[in-house]
Amino acid sequence: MHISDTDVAIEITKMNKWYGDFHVLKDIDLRVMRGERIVICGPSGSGKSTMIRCINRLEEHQKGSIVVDGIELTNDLKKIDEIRREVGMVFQHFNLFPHLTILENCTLAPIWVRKMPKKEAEEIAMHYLSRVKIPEQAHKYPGQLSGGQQQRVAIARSLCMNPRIMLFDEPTSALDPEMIKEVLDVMVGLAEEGMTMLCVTHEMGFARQVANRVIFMDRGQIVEQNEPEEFFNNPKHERTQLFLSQILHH
Amino acid sequence: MHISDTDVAIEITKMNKWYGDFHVLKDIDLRVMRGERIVICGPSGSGKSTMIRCINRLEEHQKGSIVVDGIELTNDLKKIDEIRREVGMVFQHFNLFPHLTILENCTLAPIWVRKMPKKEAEEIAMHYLSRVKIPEQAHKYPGQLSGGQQQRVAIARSLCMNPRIMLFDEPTSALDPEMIKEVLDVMVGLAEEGMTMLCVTHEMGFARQVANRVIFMDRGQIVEQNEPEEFFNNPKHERTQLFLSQILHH
Amino acid sequence: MEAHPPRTSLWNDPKARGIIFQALLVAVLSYLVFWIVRNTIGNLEKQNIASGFAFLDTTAGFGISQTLVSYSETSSYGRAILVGFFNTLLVAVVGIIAATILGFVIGIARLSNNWVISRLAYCYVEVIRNIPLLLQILFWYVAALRSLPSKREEPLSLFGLVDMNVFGLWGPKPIFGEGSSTAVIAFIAAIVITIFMRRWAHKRQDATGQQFPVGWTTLGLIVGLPLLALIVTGFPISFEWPVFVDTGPVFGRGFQLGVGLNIIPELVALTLALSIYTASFIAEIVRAGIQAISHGQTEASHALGLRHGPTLRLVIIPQALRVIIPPLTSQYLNLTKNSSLAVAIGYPDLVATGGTVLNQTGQAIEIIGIWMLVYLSLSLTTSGLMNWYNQRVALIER
Amino acid sequence: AKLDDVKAKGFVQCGVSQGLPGFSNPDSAGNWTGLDVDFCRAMAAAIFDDANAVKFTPLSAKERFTALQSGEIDVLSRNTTWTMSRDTQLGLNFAGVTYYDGQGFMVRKSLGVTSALELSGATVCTQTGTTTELNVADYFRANNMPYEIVAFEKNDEVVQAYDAGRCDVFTTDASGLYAERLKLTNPGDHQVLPEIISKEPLGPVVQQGDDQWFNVTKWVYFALINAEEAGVNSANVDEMKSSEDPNVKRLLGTEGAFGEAIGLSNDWAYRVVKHVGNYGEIFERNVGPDTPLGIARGLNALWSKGGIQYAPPVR
Amino acid sequence: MTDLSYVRADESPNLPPPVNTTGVIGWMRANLFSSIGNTILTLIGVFLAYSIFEPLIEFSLINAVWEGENRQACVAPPDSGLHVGACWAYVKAYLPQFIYGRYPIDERWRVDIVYGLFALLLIPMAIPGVPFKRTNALLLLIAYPIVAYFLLTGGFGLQIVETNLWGGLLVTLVIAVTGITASLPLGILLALGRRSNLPIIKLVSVIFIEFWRGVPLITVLFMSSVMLPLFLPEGVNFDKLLRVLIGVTLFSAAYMAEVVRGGLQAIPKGQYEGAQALGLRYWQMMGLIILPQALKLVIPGIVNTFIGLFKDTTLVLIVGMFDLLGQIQSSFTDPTWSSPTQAHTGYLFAAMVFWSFCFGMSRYSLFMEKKLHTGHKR
Ligand SMILES: Nc1ncnc2c1ncn2[C@@H]1O[C@H](COP(=O)(O)OP(=O)(O)OP(=O)(O)O)[C@@H](O)[C@H]1O
Ligand SMILES: Nc1ncnc2c1ncn2[C@@H]1O[C@H](COP(=O)(O)OP(=O)(O)OP(=O)(O)O)[C@@H](O)[C@H]1O
Ligand SMILES: [Mg+2]
Ligand SMILES: [Mg+2]
Repeated sequence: MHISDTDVAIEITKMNKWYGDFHVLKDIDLRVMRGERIVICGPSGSGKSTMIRCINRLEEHQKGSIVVDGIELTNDLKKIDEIRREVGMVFQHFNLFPHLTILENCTLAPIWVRKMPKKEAEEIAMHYLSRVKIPEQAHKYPGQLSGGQQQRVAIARSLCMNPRIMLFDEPTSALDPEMIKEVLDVMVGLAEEGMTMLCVTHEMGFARQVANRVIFMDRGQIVEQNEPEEFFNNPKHERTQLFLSQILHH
Repeated sequence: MHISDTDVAIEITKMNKWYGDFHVLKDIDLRVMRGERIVICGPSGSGKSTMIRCINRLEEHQKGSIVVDGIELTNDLKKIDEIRREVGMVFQHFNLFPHLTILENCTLAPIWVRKMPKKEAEEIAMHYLSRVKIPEQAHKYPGQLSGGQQQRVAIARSLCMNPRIMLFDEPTSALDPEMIKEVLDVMVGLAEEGMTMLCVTHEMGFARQVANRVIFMDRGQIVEQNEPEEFFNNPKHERTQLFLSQILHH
Repeated sequence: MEAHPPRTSLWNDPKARGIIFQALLVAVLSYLVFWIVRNTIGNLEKQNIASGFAFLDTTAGFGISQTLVSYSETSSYGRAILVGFFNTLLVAVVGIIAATILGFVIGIARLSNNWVISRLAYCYVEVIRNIPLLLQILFWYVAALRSLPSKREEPLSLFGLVDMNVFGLWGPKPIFGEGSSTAVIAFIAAIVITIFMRRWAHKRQDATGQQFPVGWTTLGLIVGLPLLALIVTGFPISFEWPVFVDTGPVFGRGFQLGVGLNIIPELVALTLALSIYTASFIAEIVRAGIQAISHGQTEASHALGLRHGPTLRLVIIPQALRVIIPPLTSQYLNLTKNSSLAVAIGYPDLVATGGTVLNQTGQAIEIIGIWMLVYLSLSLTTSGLMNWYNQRVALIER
Repeated sequence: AKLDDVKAKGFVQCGVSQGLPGFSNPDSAGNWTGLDVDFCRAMAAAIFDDANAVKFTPLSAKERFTALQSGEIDVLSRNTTWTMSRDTQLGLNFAGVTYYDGQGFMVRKSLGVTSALELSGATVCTQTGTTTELNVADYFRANNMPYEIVAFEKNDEVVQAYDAGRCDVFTTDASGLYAERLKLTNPGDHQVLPEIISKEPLGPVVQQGDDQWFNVTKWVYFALINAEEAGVNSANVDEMKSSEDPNVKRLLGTEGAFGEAIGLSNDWAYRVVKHVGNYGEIFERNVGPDTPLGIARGLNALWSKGGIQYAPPVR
Repeated sequence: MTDLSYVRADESPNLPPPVNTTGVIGWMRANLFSSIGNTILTLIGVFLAYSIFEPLIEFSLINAVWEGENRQACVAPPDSGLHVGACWAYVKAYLPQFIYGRYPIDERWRVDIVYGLFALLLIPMAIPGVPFKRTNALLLLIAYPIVAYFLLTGGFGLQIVETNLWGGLLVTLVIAVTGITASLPLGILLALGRRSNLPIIKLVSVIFIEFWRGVPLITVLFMSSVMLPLFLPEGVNFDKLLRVLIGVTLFSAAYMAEVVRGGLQAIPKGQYEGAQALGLRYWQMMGLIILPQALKLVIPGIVNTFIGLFKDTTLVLIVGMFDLLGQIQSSFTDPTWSSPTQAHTGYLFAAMVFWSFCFGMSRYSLFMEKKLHTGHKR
């Protein structure tokens, strides 16, 4: 199978990472194509967060290479900046800036990183806020919003930087059940528009609905990957089977 | 109707209590027999906690009398001590001592109040810890336990003083759903052994299963009491009806 | 893949950048130090001041009003500074003990449910901590001096033990005669026995549950044993009482110099001001520490049948201590440092005696260097001790 | 050189004491008066022909020398005793003696003491870091008398402590005793004992190593003495300019170029006398018998009048 | 078994509590005389309060002298047996000096303007609801110091006033305010340095902070007034006030650094990560995200440091500067007013002034603490 280089969004090769003596990620190989939507799952502590945090260099890897959008991640601050501009990230705990309004949260990076005029940044921000269906909250502060609304703001904030790849780290796991749906809806919408997405989540419904591929990680390794139907109905590795049985039981 | 005095565990007569000008408890009359298991429910602020806290003198009442195990509660410190030795209490927020291990939490009172040798106290503590199914946690600190485990320790701690009456103030309301069951199981066990219990709770399943009597309080008064079946299926007072409809709806 | 680590410009490599920054900082700092040293040497040369610590051996020639180690006008400057150091130490230690006791009392009074007491404690805290310490030192000194009986008037007597006049406090001075070492040995023995007694009491309680009046026994042992030794050896410790003479030559009147124990008023005023001032801060720390322990803990303890005393001792204080100790440490440090204000009322502490030496010799750098070094080491020692203690308390917790 | 610096900045920076009536004392409007202050004004007059071209830095005993060494002040005119160690080891130069003093004792009259030799067992208050402190030690040791010393940072504190009865004896330079007595609650209750236990020549000090500035300071002082000796005072100085006395002519700059030789104008002494008067005037004005201090000339009278104030001739 | 069923038919009324538990009597019973021990405590307390406040009031009000020209007014005639209390007449006569020091009388309007502007800018800054905080802060931190500097020292046609003429409250405020504003940025840098992961920068910051926190302020003041000139090349010299300011600033910067560090520690890691993930650089992240939040958290700590500094300004009198206390002390040398109670009156006055400033500020910090607290919960 041959793929033109420009179609590859992320290429991870033999990537390894240690925390002190602890080997968190072992020989990770992963190629993500443009427009692919990948769901990553696995037991707690298996290294899912660490892996996607390596992609935008919130963590440093020690061996192997990560190439994002044709740029290899090294110590070079310039390249890190470039990659971070291309890659948006949404966290479990939203990490909105509580001292800024929703609008300011969204315009901050475009203004300071992309050096956009304020007016333009605000227009774009309002556009994305409408897209996540909370334009009317623009002048409130994060503390005044519900968890689901906050997470949607966090997504809008990332989108304002116009990233080509989005990373999600358990975006719904800190939310009450009623709010999970509103966030997933936004993510489904994004997926439908063809955004390249890597998403750590245990929302299996979401995985079935939008993912091209499901990756199962355990003890720092990618143990199995497959198309969702196949993955859920016919897991091959015993650890996957065990994990799925727990998850689906619950 | 005549009841031998020794069968009465708690006798409350025309008890009144004020917080400043606020009349919290009005003419409370309640007689609890040995081995009775009473569930108290009622809307928030109706004085449930205040009432059971009066029984072991965490609050002082201003009028009427409370006789526990034949001892009348007055300002006399000796009597208060005696009563507190007879009455165990479990709080909503566990109130374990964070600077002591689980075992030390359980042996503290036996050693210092009952002047028990340490060894004996520890044996008893281990006995009760096994009874609440966490003997293996004995040397951990409360902060290292889950909420349900902590509440079970709190029950064991009370039991170590070998009380004849147990008071529970919403013991499960600060717990996650999975943990509620493990605590209720312990309480059901206690009830089955014939412990006299007064329990403020909104767990109606529990009430049906173990209570002899359900008391409904509102605005500082006992509005209705009855056997559980009767109480739930056929509430008489309109406020009870209203309250139950809300509770069961939920 | 990792065969050729990609090249990055030094500037964009955060590690390289960090090294460059740090190297720059080191360079700037070293140059600054070099520059200062060069200027200083130049200036000193110009002014004909010899640097170095040789002056410490020169005869001081001035008197000091309170000396804990032997000192006379013919002693050296170094000795004078040492005298000052011990005087500082004295104030700091006495001040810390007094401030701690007073602070805990006030802090607990602040939580009293007696309205008058808690209000008084509140006023105390709010008044004292909002007035500059220097002002308070001056106040205690001036006000106390002005209102005390003069040297030759009948002194104020406190409990017949201590007399008070404008020359300070006068009390009996213990003189250790032959055989008093027995008492000292008895005292040490008492401490050792106490330790074993406590262990034994603990074990016995573990074994039988019986409690032993440890506190009273300790007191009895520590006071009683030396006393017994004294009686057996025929009371070799004598007390030299101050002598008050009210007739005779004018300068012979009043308390006789060198007889009895005299505490100079500067020391009294300074210690008083320091401990009163610091106590207001400690009181707040204690209050906050106790309040930080949730009410639930007290209730749970009461519900278990523990009385007020054991509740405090076994439940509240162990928890409050870990909240209290770190800020308490910094108050101790503050008190030690604030003792340097002694210079304002003529108490011969390190800064005062050092200042005199500085003035006689002009060795500014050396003297100020000594000051800073001494205070720094006092600070470090105190915080070291307190940290060690804090860790022990913290260990109990987790 | 210092003189050029001073000329360039336009004023003399003068270190004085923080408040010693008669010598340097600010009034409630902040104007400085006193003998030491007037000496500084004389220097300003000599250099700038303006007695007000001077700024005062009040200094404690402890700070005074470092202030001078660091160049913070140009001249220190602050009842400073001229001693050998200060002159040689501290890098200072004393320019002359503007006031011959000696250390004395003050006690309460009620003690009934008439001589310092009766002070055995006394408690003595003094200021720290002064020669006074050392002299007391010497005196009591020499006479084999026990004593106790209480030393304070500032003079005011000494006075307060003495007034409050903290000590029996207050010691400082005799001039200071008179000055400080004014601050006591009841000045009349205190007496100054006759003994003078030390020589305390007080005078202006400059930094070592600048001879020109040293000369200027020295000769301003000499001019004050010479003017008094020659009978030149601020009232008659203009008339005296036309005097035929060669001594006066040289002094007032109408003959010779003595001023230029030290970097000043030739009429430097004229300016001094014109603006601040001669030594006698300064003395009378600040500490003399008609002032609250009421100090007699004594040693500070001219040599020709039984004192020891003496200046080399201008020639 | 009895019939357990019971239904209440009637609502029992809300009754007032028994008399002995409410009103003045109930309150006293509960708060003053609830037990024998408590009663004794109350009596002791009342006695203490009486023995403290009675002489104080007698001295400062009842026996006080309010009017007079000189010491005669405040000295009781001998043998009259009268007690004269506080000599407020003396304070009145000296008040201008306590406020302005020896600042030339004709130029004191300049000081008034500086005081006035300060109040005008600070008050809206301190009240939470008032808008334009950012402009206000810029004015206060940048424009105001420049204006105040020129007004106070002179230049641009204004008569030059040397700093050694300044004194009293003016010096106290100048030192405290300059000290705190100058130490804030330095303190922030040090705090960032202490949290840096570059070992040398961290080490330097730690040493700097611990050094200044380990030594007493007065040795720092001695150092700045005595030693600083030795460090500088010959001929370079600066104003004494400026030297003291440098000393005070370095000293309080160390304390400020610890306050700010506390704030930085309270910011969750997620905020750093959120900012990084958006592509913000280190200084952008600090300046836009972390510091604004951290500083807001530590406003009470900053105010407390300020109170400490404000009180510590009195120490400059030990190095011969005339702050309020120094000015008051120096007025004791004036024989026109010397009387037995002069010093007491002066100190009492100083205590009242310092107390009102400090108490006011500590109340304000308490208020902010509460405000921020609720603000967080929202
Ligand atoms: N900063 C760190 N230092 C040391 N170990 C760490 C650090 N962060 C994470 N780890 C460890 O690395 C392993 C992988 O962590 P990671 O957060 O990637 O797991 P995860 O798969 O995301 O788990 P979860 O589902 O709980 O979020 C865990 O064992 C964790 O304890
Ligand atoms: N210390 C107190 N001071 C004043 N009022 C109090 C105090 N404690 C409780 N109250 C008031 O007394 C009333 C009864 O309180 P209580 O805690 O007994 O209610 P409850 O029935 O237990 O309610 P919940 O279900 O919320 O626990 C409430 O209105 C409460 O606000
Ligand atoms: Mg994770
Ligand atoms: Mg309740």
